[in-house]
Amino acid sequence: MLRVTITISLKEGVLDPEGQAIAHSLGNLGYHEASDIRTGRIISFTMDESNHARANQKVAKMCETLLVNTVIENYDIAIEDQAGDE
Amino acid sequence: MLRVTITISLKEGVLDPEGQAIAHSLGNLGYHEASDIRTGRIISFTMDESNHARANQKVAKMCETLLVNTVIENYDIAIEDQAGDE
Amino acid sequence: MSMEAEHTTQDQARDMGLSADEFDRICTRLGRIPNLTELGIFSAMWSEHCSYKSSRRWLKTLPTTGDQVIHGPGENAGVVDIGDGMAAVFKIESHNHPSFIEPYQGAATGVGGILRDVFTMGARPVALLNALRFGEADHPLTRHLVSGVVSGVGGYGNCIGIPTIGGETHFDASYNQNILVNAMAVGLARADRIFLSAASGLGNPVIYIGAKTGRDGIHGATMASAEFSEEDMSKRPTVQVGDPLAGKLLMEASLELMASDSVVSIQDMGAAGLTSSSVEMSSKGGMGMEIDLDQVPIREKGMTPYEIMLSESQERMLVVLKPDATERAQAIFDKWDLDFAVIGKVTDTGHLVLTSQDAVVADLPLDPLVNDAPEYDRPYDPPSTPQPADHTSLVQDMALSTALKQMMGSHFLASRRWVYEQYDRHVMADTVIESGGDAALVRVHGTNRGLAVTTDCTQRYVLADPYQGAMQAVAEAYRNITATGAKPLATTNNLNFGNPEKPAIMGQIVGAVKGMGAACSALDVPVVSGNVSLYNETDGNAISPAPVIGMIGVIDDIADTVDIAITDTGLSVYIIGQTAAANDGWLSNSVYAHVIADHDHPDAPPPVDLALEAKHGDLIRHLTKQHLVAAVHDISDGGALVALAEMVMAGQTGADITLSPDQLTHGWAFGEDQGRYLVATSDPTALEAAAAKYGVEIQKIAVTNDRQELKLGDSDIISSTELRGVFEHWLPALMESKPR
Amino acid sequence: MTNVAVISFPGSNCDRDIITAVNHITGTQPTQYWHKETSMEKHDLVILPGGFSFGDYLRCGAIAARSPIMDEVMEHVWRGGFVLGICNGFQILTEAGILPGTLMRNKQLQFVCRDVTLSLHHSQSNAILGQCDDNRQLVIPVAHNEGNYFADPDTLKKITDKEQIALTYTNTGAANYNPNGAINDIAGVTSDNGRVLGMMPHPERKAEAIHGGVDGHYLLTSIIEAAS
Ligand SMILES: Nc1ncnc2c1ncn2[C@@H]1O[C@H](COP(=O)(O)OP(=O)(O)O)[C@@H](O)[C@H]1O
Ligand SMILES: [Mg+2]
Repeated sequence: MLRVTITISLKEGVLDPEGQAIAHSLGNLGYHEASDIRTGRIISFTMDESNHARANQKVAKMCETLLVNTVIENYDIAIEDQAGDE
Repeated sequence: MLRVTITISLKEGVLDPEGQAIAHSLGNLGYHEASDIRTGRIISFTMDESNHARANQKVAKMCETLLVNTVIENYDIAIEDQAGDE
Repeated sequence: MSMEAEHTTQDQARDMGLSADEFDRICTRLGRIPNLTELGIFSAMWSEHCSYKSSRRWLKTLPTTGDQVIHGPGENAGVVDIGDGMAAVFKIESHNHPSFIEPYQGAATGVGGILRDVFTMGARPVALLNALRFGEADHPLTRHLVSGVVSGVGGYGNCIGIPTIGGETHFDASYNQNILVNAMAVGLARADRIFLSAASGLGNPVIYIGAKTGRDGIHGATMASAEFSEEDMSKRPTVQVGDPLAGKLLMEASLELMASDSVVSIQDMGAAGLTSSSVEMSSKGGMGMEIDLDQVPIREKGMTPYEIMLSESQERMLVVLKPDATERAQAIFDKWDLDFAVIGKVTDTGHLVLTSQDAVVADLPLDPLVNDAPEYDRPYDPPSTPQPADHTSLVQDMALSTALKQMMGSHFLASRRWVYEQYDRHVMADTVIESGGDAALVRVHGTNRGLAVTTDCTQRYVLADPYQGAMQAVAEAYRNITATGAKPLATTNNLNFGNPEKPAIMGQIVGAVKGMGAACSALDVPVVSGNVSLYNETDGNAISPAPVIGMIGVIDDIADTVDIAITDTGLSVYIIGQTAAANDGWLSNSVYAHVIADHDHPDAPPPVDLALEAKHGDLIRHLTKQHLVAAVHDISDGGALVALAEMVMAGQTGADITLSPDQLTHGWAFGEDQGRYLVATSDPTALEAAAAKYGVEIQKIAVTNDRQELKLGDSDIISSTELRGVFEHWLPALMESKPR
Repeated sequence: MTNVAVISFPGSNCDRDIITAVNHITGTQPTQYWHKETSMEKHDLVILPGGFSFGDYLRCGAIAARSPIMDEVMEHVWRGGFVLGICNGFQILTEAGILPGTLMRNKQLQFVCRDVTLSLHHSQSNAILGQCDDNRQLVIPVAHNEGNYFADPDTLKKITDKEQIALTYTNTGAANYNPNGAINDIAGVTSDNGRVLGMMPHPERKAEAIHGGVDGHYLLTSIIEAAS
C-alpha cells in the first residue's frame, strides 16, 4: 500500500484572486511580512499498489484526466509507503 | 527571505464531500485502486524574515487568527529558505 | 527603443490571423511597416470579432430604429425606452471557444464580460440569461462541459448578485467539439443618464480602473476569430480567470463614479483589452489618445507593450474623466480597494500614441485602424429551400400518452431544472417569473413595472432553412415575452456560425440575417445590439447555425402578468391561433419527427406568418390585461400537447382533453405550427368574444381537473406525476451516469 | 420602533434586499454600515446579510469575520443585542465564533437555489424567535454553495440540549428535502443566550406577494418585534 499526495497549484501567470484576498486580509490584520501569496489544493489517498514507478504513472494519468485542470494548474506527485505498513 | 507553505487538511471525523466525489469519479473512470481520499488546501507565500523559529511562530498565529478554521481543520507549516536567495 | 528597429513580417501577421493582403493594406495605410505592438493592435482591431469584416455588409440590413430605441448597435449595449423615464440596457455575447477549453472560467468570464458591457453604460444589471449548446448527451466530453459551464455561469452571476433567470440548453452532435456559450445581461438606467464611450475634451485625463493587467488570454479576440483544431486543446492558450468579487466591486465603484458627475466617457476592456477600448473611445470622439504604458497597473513583471495592449485580463475599465474630477474618482476607488491610475490623456492628433520609458513604442493613426478594416462581400451559396417531410409517413402507431412520455423525457424537452437550480434566481428580490416557463420577468425596482426577458433559437430549423429558422427564433422570442403579458420591445442577437469563407456557411449567415431582419421589422422589435461568433468549426465540421435571439419586453403593471402554471380546476383550455388546417399539424422537422419517428433529417420547419404572430400577440396581451386568462404558454417545441402537459405539471393539476374524430391526432397533438398559444380561462364566453373581436381563430381543447392526470379522449390516461418523473429525470440522470 | 442596522461587506449582495424588506415592515430605513467602520450606534437588531463577502475566498465568511466592524458587532452581542445572520451572514457569525459549528461545502458540491420547507423549534426558549409559533412551517428559498452545517459531537449535543437548533429542513418525503447535507437537517441555530440567529434560507426573498409567498415576511416581522 502506498500513500499518494498530489499537490496542485496554479500555473505561473494565472490570476489567483483568492491569494490576493488573503494577502489583503493578512495586511489588514497587521501581518505585512507575507508577499506573493499563492493558493493550491491537495488530494491524498491510499493506493493499492506496491511499485512506485507504476503508481506514479497511474497517478499522473488520473491527474491528467480528472484531478487537475491542466489548462491553469500544475501538479506534483509524492508517493511514499503507507505508514505502519512495513 | 523565507518561503512558507501551509498545508491545511480536514480533521479526522469531518466529512469530506469533495474527497468522496473524487473517489466516485475516479471509480467511474475505472481507477479503483484509490481509497481513503482526502482533500486539503495549500497556502504559500514569501516571508520577509530570516529566523525560522520566529517565522514559525508568526505563521502559526496567522493560521489561528485567519487562515485555518480550527473547528474542522488541522494545519502544518513548512518553512524553507527562498530558492535563489543564498 | 527605436520603433524602426523591429519591423514585422507577413509571417508574423499570419500568425496573428491577418492575411497577406491585409498586411499589405496595413503597410500602405501606415506608409511604413508596423512594429510588433502596432501589428498586434491592428490584428486585434481587424479581427472578425472586433471588425465584423465578414458580417458587416449584412448586419447593416437589420432594422435598428424605432420610437423605443435610444441607442442602437455601436455602443457597448443597446438602450431602449421602457417608460417612466427609465431605459433598459442589454446585449448578448458569446464565449464559445474559451468555454470549450476551460468550461468553468470560460463561462464565468463570459458572464463577467457581458455584465461590464451593461454597467459601462450607467445601467445597474438586473437579469442574466444564458443560451447553451452542447454535444450529444452521450459524447464523452458533454457531461464535463455541461457541469463546468453551468457552474461557471452560476459562479459568476451568483457571486456578483444578479439573478440568472432564463436561457436555453440544447444538445446536438454538431456541437460535440464546439460548444456554444452565449450570455445575455439586462440592466436598468435612467433614460437621461446613459454613458457612452466617445472620448472628448482635449487634455482630459484617461484613467484605468479595476484589476491589474496580467498575461491572460492574449490574443483572445483573434482566437475567437479562427477555426479551431483538435491541436488547440493541447496548445492550451492562456485562458482568463474571472474574479467575480473584483467584478462586483468594479460594478459598484463604476456606478458610484458615474453618479458623481466625474465621467466624460467610459468603456470596459473586453476583447482585445486596452487596445479596443482606447482605440474605440478616441476614434468615436474624433480625438486621439496618449497612453504611458508604465502607468498601467500590471500583475506580472516584465510585461512588454505588446502584452499590455493585448491582455484580456478581466474586470478592467478605461475612463475619460472631467478635468477636475481625478481626486473625487480616486476617493471612490480607494473606498472599494480597486486599482486606479491616470495612464494618459485625450489628444486631438487622431493618433493613438503609446509610450514606455519615455520612448514612443507605437504611433498609429486611428482612422485606418477603425475604418479601413477590410469589409468582405464573401461569396455565398443561397441555401436551397427544403421540402417538408410527408406527415403521414412520420406518424407512428402508438398511444398519444406513450408518445408524449417519450418526448417529454427526451433531450429536446426534458426539464432544465438541474441547470437553473444552480443559478441564484431570487437575489435583488424583484423576480416575478423565474426559469421554468416562457420568458422570465423582473420588477423594475421600486415600481410596478415589469421587464420580461428571453433567449430563443431552434437550431434544427435554422439548419434546414436559415431564413425561416431565424424568423422562427424571433417569433418564438416574441411569443415567450407575450405569454407573460408583456409587450416585446427590442432584440439583441448572437450569430453563431461556422467558417464564413465557405460559401455554404456564408449562405446560412445571409439567410438568417435576412429572416431575422424581416421578423424584427414586422414585429417592431428592432435589433439594438448583438454579437457575431464565426469560425465555429472543428477540423472542418461546422456547427448547426444558431442565430440566438435575446429579447426584452415591458409590462406596465406586474399585477397583470401570468405564467404557465394551471393551478385551478374546471378551467377551459383553448388553443389561440389554431387554424382548421392545423388539425393535420406540422410534424416535419418537429421533436416528434426526431424522437418518435426517429427521422433525423433537416426537413422544412414550420413556416412563420409574421402578420398572424403580431395579431395573436395583441390578443394575448388584451386577455392578460383584462385578467381573462389564468395561465398562458406559447406552443413551440413538441406542440400543443407538450405545452399543456407543462402547464398542468407546473400547477399540479390535470386536464381532460377532447379529441375530435376528424383530427389526425398525432399531428394535432405534436405539430409545431407557429403563432399559437395555450390559455386557461374561467370565462370562456368572454374569451371567445375577445377572440372574435380580434379575428383570431381559437379551439377549445380541454377542461382542467384536480386528478393530476391527462385524459386524452376516452381511455388514454397518463398521470401528471408519472410525466413529471420522466421530465425531471433525464438531465440529472445524465449528469450522474458513468462515462462511456 | 425597532432600530435596525445592516452591515455590508465587499461582496455582500443581499443588503439592498433585506433593507427593502425591513423597510416595508418598520416603515423606516435601517442604518447601513460598511465593513471598514470602527464605530456603531446602539441598535436593537443588527443584520448580517447574504452574499459573497470577499468573494467567499479562503472560507466563506472568514475574512469578513475579521473586519473592523465586527468588533462593534461583538460588543453589541456582549451587551445582549439581537443579531440575525442570513446565509453568508450565518457563515460570518460562525467564523467569528458568535455561533457554534461551521458551514461546509454542500454535499452535492453544487450551488443550490430553490424553496425548502422549514420547521421552527424552541421558539419560546430563544428570545429572538419569541414571537414565532413552532407549529408553523415556513417555505423559504435557499441559495448557497456552503450551507452544509457541521458541528462536532460535543457541540452538537450541547446545542441540542440547550435548545439552540431553531430551524431545520422539514422531511417532506422528497429525496432532497435537505438541500445541502446539513447534519441533523440543521438550517439555523441560535447563540446560547438565544439572541443571535444564523440561518441559511433567505426570508427577504419571501417577503411580498410577488415572491410567491410571505413566510419570510412572517419570520422577519416576528424577529423585528422580538427585538423591539
Ligand atoms: N441555461 C439555462 N439557464 C437558465 N434557464 C434555462 C436554461 N436552459 C433552460 N432554461 C429555462 O428552462 C425553461 C425551458 O426552456 P425552453 O424549453 O428553452 O423554453 P422555451 O421553449 O419556452 O423557450 C425556460 O424557462 C428557460 O428559461
Ligand atoms: Mg416558450
